[in-house]
Amino acid sequence: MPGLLEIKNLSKSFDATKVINDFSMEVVEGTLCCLVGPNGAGKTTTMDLVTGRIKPTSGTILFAGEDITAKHEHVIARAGIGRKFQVPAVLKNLTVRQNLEVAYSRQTNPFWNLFKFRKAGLKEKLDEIATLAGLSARLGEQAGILSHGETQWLEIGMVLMQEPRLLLMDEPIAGMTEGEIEKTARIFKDLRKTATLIVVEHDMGFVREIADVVTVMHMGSLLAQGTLGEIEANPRVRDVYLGEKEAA
Amino acid sequence: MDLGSLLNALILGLSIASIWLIAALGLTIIYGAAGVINMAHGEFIMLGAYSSYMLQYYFGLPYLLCVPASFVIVGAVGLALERGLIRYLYNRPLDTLLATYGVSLVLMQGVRLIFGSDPKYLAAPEIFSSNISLGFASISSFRVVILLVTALCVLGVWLLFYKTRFGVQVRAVMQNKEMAASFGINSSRVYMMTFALGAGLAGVAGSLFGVLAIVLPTMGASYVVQAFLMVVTGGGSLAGTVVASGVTGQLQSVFAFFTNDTFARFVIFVLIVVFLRFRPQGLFAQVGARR
Amino acid sequence: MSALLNFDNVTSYYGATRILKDVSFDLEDGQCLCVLGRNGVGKTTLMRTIMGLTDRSTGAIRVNGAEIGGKPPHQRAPYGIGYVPQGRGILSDFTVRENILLGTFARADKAPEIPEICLRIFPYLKDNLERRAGLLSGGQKQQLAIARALAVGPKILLLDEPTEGIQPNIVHEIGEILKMLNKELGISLILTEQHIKVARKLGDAFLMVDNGRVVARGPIAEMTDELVERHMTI
Amino acid sequence: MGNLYHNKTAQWLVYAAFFLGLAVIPGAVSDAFLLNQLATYGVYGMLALSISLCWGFGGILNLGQGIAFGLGAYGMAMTMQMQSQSESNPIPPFMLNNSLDALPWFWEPFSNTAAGLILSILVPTLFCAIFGGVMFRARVSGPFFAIMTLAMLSAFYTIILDRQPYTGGVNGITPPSPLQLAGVEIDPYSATAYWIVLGILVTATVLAKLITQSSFGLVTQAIRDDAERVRFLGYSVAGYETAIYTISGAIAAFAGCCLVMLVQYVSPAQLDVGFSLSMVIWAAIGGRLSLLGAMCGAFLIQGAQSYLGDAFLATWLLILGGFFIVVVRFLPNGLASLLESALGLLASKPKNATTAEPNGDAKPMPAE
Amino acid sequence: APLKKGEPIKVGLLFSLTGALAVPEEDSTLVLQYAFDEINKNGGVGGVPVQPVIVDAKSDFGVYSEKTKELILREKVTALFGCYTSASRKAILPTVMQRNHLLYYPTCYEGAECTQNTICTGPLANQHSQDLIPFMVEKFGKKVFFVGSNYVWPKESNKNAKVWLEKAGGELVGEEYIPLGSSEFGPVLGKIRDAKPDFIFSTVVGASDIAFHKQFKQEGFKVDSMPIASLTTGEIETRAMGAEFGAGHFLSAPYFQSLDNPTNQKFVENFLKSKYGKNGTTHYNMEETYLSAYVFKAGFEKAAAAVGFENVTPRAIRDNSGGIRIEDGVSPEGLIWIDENNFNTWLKPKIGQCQADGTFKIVKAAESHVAPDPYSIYPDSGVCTKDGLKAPDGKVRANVI
Ligand SMILES: Nc1ncnc2c1ncn2[C@@H]1O[C@H](COP(=O)(O)OP(=O)(O)OP(=O)(O)O)[C@@H](O)[C@H]1O
Ligand SMILES: Nc1ncnc2c1ncn2[C@@H]1O[C@H](COP(=O)(O)OP(=O)(O)OP(=O)(O)O)[C@@H](O)[C@H]1O
Ligand SMILES: [Mg+2]
Ligand SMILES: [Mg+2]
Repeated sequence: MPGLLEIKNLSKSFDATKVINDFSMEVVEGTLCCLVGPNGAGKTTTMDLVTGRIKPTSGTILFAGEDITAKHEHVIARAGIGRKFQVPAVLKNLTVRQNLEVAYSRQTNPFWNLFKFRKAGLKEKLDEIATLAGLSARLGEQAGILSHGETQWLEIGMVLMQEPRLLLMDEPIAGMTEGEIEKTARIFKDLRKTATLIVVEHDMGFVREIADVVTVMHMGSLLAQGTLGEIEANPRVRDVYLGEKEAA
Repeated sequence: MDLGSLLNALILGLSIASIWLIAALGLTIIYGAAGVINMAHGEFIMLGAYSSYMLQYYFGLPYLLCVPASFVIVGAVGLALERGLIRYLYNRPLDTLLATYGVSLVLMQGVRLIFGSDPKYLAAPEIFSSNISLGFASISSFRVVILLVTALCVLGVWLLFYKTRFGVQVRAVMQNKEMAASFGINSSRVYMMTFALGAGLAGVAGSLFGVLAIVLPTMGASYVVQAFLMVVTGGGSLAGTVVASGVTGQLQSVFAFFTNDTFARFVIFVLIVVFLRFRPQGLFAQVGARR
Repeated sequence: MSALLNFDNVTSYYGATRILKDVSFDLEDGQCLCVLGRNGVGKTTLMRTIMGLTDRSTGAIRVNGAEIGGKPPHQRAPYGIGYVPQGRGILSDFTVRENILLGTFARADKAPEIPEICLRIFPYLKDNLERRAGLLSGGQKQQLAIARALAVGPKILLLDEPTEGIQPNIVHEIGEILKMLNKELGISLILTEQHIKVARKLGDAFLMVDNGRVVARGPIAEMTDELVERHMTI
Repeated sequence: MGNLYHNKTAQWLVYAAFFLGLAVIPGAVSDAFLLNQLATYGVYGMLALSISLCWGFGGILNLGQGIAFGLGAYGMAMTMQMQSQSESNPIPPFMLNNSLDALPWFWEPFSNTAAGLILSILVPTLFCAIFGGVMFRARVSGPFFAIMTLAMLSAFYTIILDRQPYTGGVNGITPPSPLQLAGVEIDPYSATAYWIVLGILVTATVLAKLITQSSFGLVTQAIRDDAERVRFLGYSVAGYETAIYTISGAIAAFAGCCLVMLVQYVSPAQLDVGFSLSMVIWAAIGGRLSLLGAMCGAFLIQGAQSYLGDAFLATWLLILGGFFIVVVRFLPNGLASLLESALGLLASKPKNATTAEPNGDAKPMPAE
Repeated sequence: APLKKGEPIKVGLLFSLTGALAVPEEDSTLVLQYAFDEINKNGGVGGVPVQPVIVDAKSDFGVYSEKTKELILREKVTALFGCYTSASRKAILPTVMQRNHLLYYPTCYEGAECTQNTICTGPLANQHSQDLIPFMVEKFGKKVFFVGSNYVWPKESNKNAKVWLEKAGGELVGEEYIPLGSSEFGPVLGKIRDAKPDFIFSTVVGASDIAFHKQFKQEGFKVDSMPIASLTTGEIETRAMGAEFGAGHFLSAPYFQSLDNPTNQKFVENFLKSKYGKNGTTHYNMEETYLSAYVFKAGFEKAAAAVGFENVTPRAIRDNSGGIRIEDGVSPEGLIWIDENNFNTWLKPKIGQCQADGTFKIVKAAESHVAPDPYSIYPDSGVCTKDGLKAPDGKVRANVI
């Protein structure tokens, strides 16, 4: 069975530097794949490429069998890929509620939306997600004043509102307390029933908790792939990424 | 069409470019560094012309001294304006547009009330009203003066912004005021100096334009739109404005040579639109931050 | 002897909203103080209050006995405070070098050179001094932010979740570096951390914040699991 | 309880009262001049409305609204001019004086009033759709878009000025008699003319208001906040931007038509940079985030200009400039925000009595 | 508006007192106030004083249009005096015509208009160049270069000039128009340098005109070998540009401040002394405006005699204004009269040369009065008559603009 997302021989250069170098990976539907690697390995860049934020120098990206390589961001998003950014990106001048409402993007056509005043199913969904993200009490507030951790939660909430088939999570737990990390792990594991996830994280404890597969990138290329155990045993990975202490 | 006239057109293009550049230079600093959309820039130019006129007419200052003196006077006006108004608006760039539009009305009418609405005469040394001709190329000596002053100002601004600690401070404040402040930079002072400098440069431009064209309360209006086009097309950077003015000045001259002035202008406006279509961030703009 | 940094009944506001409420604590010379608490309790606000970046604060903030509470932000850093903000605050249009140089503006001696320690600790930065900082990866930016704060030549280093987004072996390294800065160079640290483990390892003392108030404090050894349970889980 | 200002029902009630007030004016006023003048203000109100929609809600600062307005106005003037030409005398006098001996092809359709009126709206709307489409697709935004509209406006201005035989140059087009609709002459000083303008204004306002309250409006606000982020939610940012820019352009085109109906005159001054700037100023002074506020801004400034301008001859511009400065300095969201904070104060009074815990006062809502 | 004996007659002064047009138009307002003061001192019009209603059109055509309506409908003035540019005149004419009102348009313009509601006291395009062109060709040579601002009046004036140029055996070596308000003459001067004309015929207006003369000299052109013959460069302009830039160039106008006759001397002296003389000079545009007040006085009195004071309407004034003469004793430029058909003015254009001190020396005056002809270059359009434009086929169309 082919993967939901297939990245084939992807390369990306900025000016002279090759940031992604002949990188391939495949994510099977219904799994949770953790993408790890040193700072600057190209994880975020890979997400940029998948979501159409930048265009690759070469290579193809297939989503559900369809080539999405040169597509626009919104087309890719509509196809069912949602993304949480590494630097949390929420709509700062809108309220938390409005943020979630906008993210509920079943109808995206501007002309249809001109005549749309109420969205079916919005209220229930919104309540559900807000509770999940712990933001129920802050729905009326402007998103710009949230603390870092709250912003992270809001953005996760927005991605969930989108109901995508594939979720790209770039460092979702940065700045969360340990309790919240556990909660996030639970949510992610739950999500796996209905969606596919790619999670970028440096927190190995979290990765251990959630990952079905771990993919390691280094200098824009695939370094290793396998279960966490296999990865942790890989000397190259320990060398460039984990360090002796963590692996021990 | 012969080569000589084309050469003349090219030389003239350089001169037009320098005029547009000196008009836009102060604006580049104010917009590029402080993010203020200064609609009163044209009136700063006008004030430059009037301060030169005033110094010359009432105090008999020689023209060549009027130019730097205008820098100081208009710079001081800019400083006062910054302290009194602009500094409250730094995090609202579009509002600066509106507020400075109000300022421009006040300055224009204020000058009219003081000096009257009739055009004023600004005298320059006799040698400036002659021309230099080399073979079949010819240019007026005053245009050479403008070119030199412009070059000098650009060089000065460049040195200040890219070679001094002050320059680093300005650019730091412009990107992130809080961070700059956290590292000991007095952003309020930096803004103030930047704004005054930009205003002062407009003053220099004014004292030059007063000799080239006319001294009137409304004279500034004709420069401000052009200056904005240059600054924004250039992406808000110094190098961008220099190149944008250079290219459009040349184009204006060459198109006017082949067709006429009005049509040349039309073409330039359209070209700017087309250009921005393909480089939506202007010339030399930095790529935005990543997410 | 008075403390290096002293908060005396500090209340801090954004607009009309009180975020920090009557916070008092001392940071002794050479100490590493960990500030802990759930999301949104006011840890970042505490840091920003020290730097003068909140809208308003009352109460006294003293560095070495000198009151800085009423001073504008740019006059605070020269007291020897280096700040690594949450979200890093890198100036994207500057090169790596210029970003580090920014730190030197707050030096007491005004020397416009990059102190060698900044580059020694972070080899990536050393090799990429002329790169535009906006293009760096998240972790690289974090390293840069620490280097920049070190360029201040600080007596106190404020670190707002400094290991966020950093690869494990460098987290470890940063831990070592902070320990080194603290123990060998005698720089005092105020550190917010979500990882109790890291806090336990580095900290000398802790400050537990909840809803803008200090709810517990003491030497790190007194930070019981029960306390953590009560104030840090949801 | 929330701020009454943000209460949708209250907003609609205020709108209804406002327009009802405007509607009864012709009954109360018999001064032909005043009626004509008020109708002209209605045109300015339409323009402020269009700016508020595009800039306030869409976040697209348009310094070239004069393009759509001017094209609409020219279309109307051409239609009216052709109404006064006859079979035997098909060419407008100014063309004859510019040695044209045949009607230019693009003037032909305007011989038919219906076609002329349709074109007057269609051409500017299409222009906005195409220009906006191309530009927003290329992701031109912020000040860059503003400057492009400015450049485009200047280009139009210059070319209309230069093509004197076809456009009348700087003198513009002066249809000698008022507009005739279905054989009836619409006296610009009559209540009929006033009603027409008011009718269009009300329709435009209601549509605009509905738009801001629809899902479209929410997405547009999101785009204003962070266009980049919204793309990843699946919305075509360019599509939304083009749509709001075009709708606002269409309103401006209607305004252009109405103006010419009222003054029987069009000239490049309608495409002057200064005029487009004043539209932005009206909206800003009144409150760009409030449609009604923006309109009132136009009424206020133009009214003051008409009635105070001559009383304070020499100092009028000083007063006006000073007023702008004060409003911008102290009321970032225009005069409408004065009402907003007043109502906000009312709403929060009882709450102040209880303890103001953190997060008590939310910042003002992003839109009305 | 029925007039009442004993109540002042209201007239509207519709000029820009602020904005770009304020430079010429402020002077127009001042001189009209002076003229009406003078008229009122000498018994007023038809025995009652004239009360000018002054408004500011703010250099904005929209305001011109609005103020026109206000003056006519609300102030109920008997006549309007206003406008300096053709564009503003066109902006208000629909209203003036619709209300069958009366506009005194007191400056030079291009003609090609035939309404029943205007009286013009300035020269038409055909009157200006008739003398100037032959004079220049004879004195400096055949080759001429036309430079003008890019709008209607310069283009029409140049069409007229071409007619006279051909008659004088001259040769047109170039024709350029620069955008209104532009102050960059580099490209045009470059073309002039290449074309090597013997003189330049200029219809550049306003601020541009000053920039033109300055840059002309700065670019090394010599006034002795290639002077500028202008229709616009009068006393205010030469003062603003500095006499050194104006000296030696020529102007054709019906009036110069230096005209040597007792009426003018009295006019200049009294005007400059009065509270309206603050701008320190008189020039052709002011004098033409001044005359319009007297044309109004004469027209009104004639109409009052014909229909009775109470029944004087704007239209009646206009219909009675044909043939009105302003005699030497009143008119600083010498006798003028209003044409009975097209209601423009018969006058004597003069050619002045700017001197080193900025004043003008009259070097030639027309021998006889020159007839105004608004359709001189469009004979096919017809002839302007009292009731409208009479086409060659005999049809008369009213309100042609
Ligand atoms: N627009 C760009 N221009 C030039 N270089 C870039 C650009 N974007 C990314 N890079 C470089 O590409 C490399 C990979 O960056 P990326 O952000 O993908 O790393 P990452 O794996 O997400 O790291 P981290 O874990 O620190 O977030 C970095 O060295 C970065 O500097
Ligand atoms: N500019 C602001 N205006 C109003 N309230 C604010 C502002 N900034 C932050 N807050 C509020 O202050 C509270 C504390 O925020 P702070 O950023 O200090 O939290 P934190 O403890 O650092 O949390 P985290 O661990 O998520 O970073 C939050 O409730 C936040 O919403
Ligand atoms: Mg990353
Ligand atoms: Mg925080």
